[in-house]
Amino acid sequence: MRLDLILRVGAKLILPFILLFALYVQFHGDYGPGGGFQAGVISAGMVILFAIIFGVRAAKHVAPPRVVEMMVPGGVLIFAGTGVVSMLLGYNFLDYTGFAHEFLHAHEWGILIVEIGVLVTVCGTMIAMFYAFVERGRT
Amino acid sequence: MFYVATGAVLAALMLAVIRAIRGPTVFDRVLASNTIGTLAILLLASYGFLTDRPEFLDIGLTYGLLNLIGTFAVLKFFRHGDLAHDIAEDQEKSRWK
Amino acid sequence: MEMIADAISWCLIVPGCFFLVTGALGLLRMPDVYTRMHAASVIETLGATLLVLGLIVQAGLTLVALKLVFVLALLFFFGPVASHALAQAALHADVKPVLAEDRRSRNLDSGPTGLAGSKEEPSP
Amino acid sequence: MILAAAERAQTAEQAAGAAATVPKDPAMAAVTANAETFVMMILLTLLAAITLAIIRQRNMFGVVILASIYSFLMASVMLALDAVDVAMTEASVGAGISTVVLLTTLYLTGSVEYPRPRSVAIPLFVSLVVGAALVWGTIGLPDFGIADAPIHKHVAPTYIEYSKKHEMPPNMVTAVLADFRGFDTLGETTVVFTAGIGVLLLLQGGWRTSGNSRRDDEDNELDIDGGEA
Repeated sequence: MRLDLILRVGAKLILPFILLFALYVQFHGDYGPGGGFQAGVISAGMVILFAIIFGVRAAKHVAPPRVVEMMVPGGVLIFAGTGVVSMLLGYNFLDYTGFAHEFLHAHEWGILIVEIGVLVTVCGTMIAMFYAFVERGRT
Repeated sequence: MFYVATGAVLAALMLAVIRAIRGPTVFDRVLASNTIGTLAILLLASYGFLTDRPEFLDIGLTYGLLNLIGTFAVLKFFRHGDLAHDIAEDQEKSRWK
Repeated sequence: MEMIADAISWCLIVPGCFFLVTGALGLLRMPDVYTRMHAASVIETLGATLLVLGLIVQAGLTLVALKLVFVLALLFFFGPVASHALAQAALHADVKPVLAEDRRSRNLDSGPTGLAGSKEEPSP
Repeated sequence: MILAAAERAQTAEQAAGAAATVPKDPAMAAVTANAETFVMMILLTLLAAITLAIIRQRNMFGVVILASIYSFLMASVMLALDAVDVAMTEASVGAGISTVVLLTTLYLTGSVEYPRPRSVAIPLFVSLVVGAALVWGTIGLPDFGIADAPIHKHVAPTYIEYSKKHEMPPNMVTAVLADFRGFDTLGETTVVFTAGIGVLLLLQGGWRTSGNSRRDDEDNELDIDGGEA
């Protein structure tokens, strides 16, 4: 007896589009609204929708808690590491001018990497918070 | 033209908010909240055309995609009393009983 | 050309607005959850579709029109899914539909006071 | 009156930056400004109504749903104020995540608010005094949207000039966040990280036992037993 067949099929339809939209928000942030934080929240929302429809156990196969907890400090490390690399290249902390041969390209690369760091931290924090809340008070 | 659209969406928004405030059961509120999500998308679209800047429909898309998460979360909480409830686990248990 | 486009969008947007306001009025005035859902579906299908189609005609062949098509598809596919989930949860929580007989007998008994809803806030 | 509104709208748009396409015609600008005022007034009224309903509501599920409606309307207000990135953040956080987190909290706490414990005189007094102080503080600020406010004179023009000179990304908010003020954003990311770690520590009770497999758990228990023996 599967009462929520329609929910499952609907969720299967919408999940890839949520992830695609998160990537659009992430990489189109230079031209439209959005950026790392919003994309992180949206992609975390995808995992949470998956957990709501298919159960938390299935969601932990998709996003294992170990990986999620690595993501929380990992993004900050990516961000700070960008700064350190730019210092090693002989510029100020978080001055991206040394990343490419040209000013504009270098700064676009820098913004991209830094936004990926933000995405990883925000996404990991949201999913880890959801797991922690959901596990609390059971077992 | 966009004036008419924005005005109508705002009027519908007001009526839906009144229903959300008055709604006797939780399901009325969820229904009103879902409707307000749809109306907010329409408001963003028509207001963008009204102010000559329709490029910001991304926010409407965000609404549309994420409104579903909130609705499903509330409804699942009502159905099972718990967001972590796993239907597959239930089925396994009933098979072994 | 522009005039034709304007005329087409007027013809689409005005009925869309009419259905929006009608659906919202029904959402406010209907007696119980299921009939309200019925009224709200007018907003999500007919009203939103006509309004967005009118805006697409105004936008022409641009990225904005594509985004509007995405919005339309989203409403088209996932409005019914949300409505289904809502109706199922309401049925599961024992919210009974208000039938015509109920209304008539209640009108005879105690006047039209009890129409607002069938049950107070159920708790899981 | 209309001309003043048009001027104001134009200067505000210019100050808002290059991301917005400024309407050329002053009459069009006046129409836009009037429509913005109208939409803002209705949305703010609805926000006030929702807030009062949240205060009066005793059932926590109703509060959760009303809060999600509040964030919908708030994102619309943000968009009407031209703060597109903030609107996007509000929409993405308010529509999905905050509802889910509030619901999972309700599972832990129960869903009915307790009746008020004592008289409301002291809290009312405190909140009135704080609110009055905040309103009094806003009197010292420059008017909303005027062009010669200090913030539009020094920092913002520098960013605009600099990003125009070097052809930075068109959405200047991204450029400001990730490039000009990258250090601030690093701090914000660290704040998110710290908050997440704090929540995890509070909820998982110190040592982490959840993510491990069953066998790991048993091993840990055996170790603890051995240590105690």
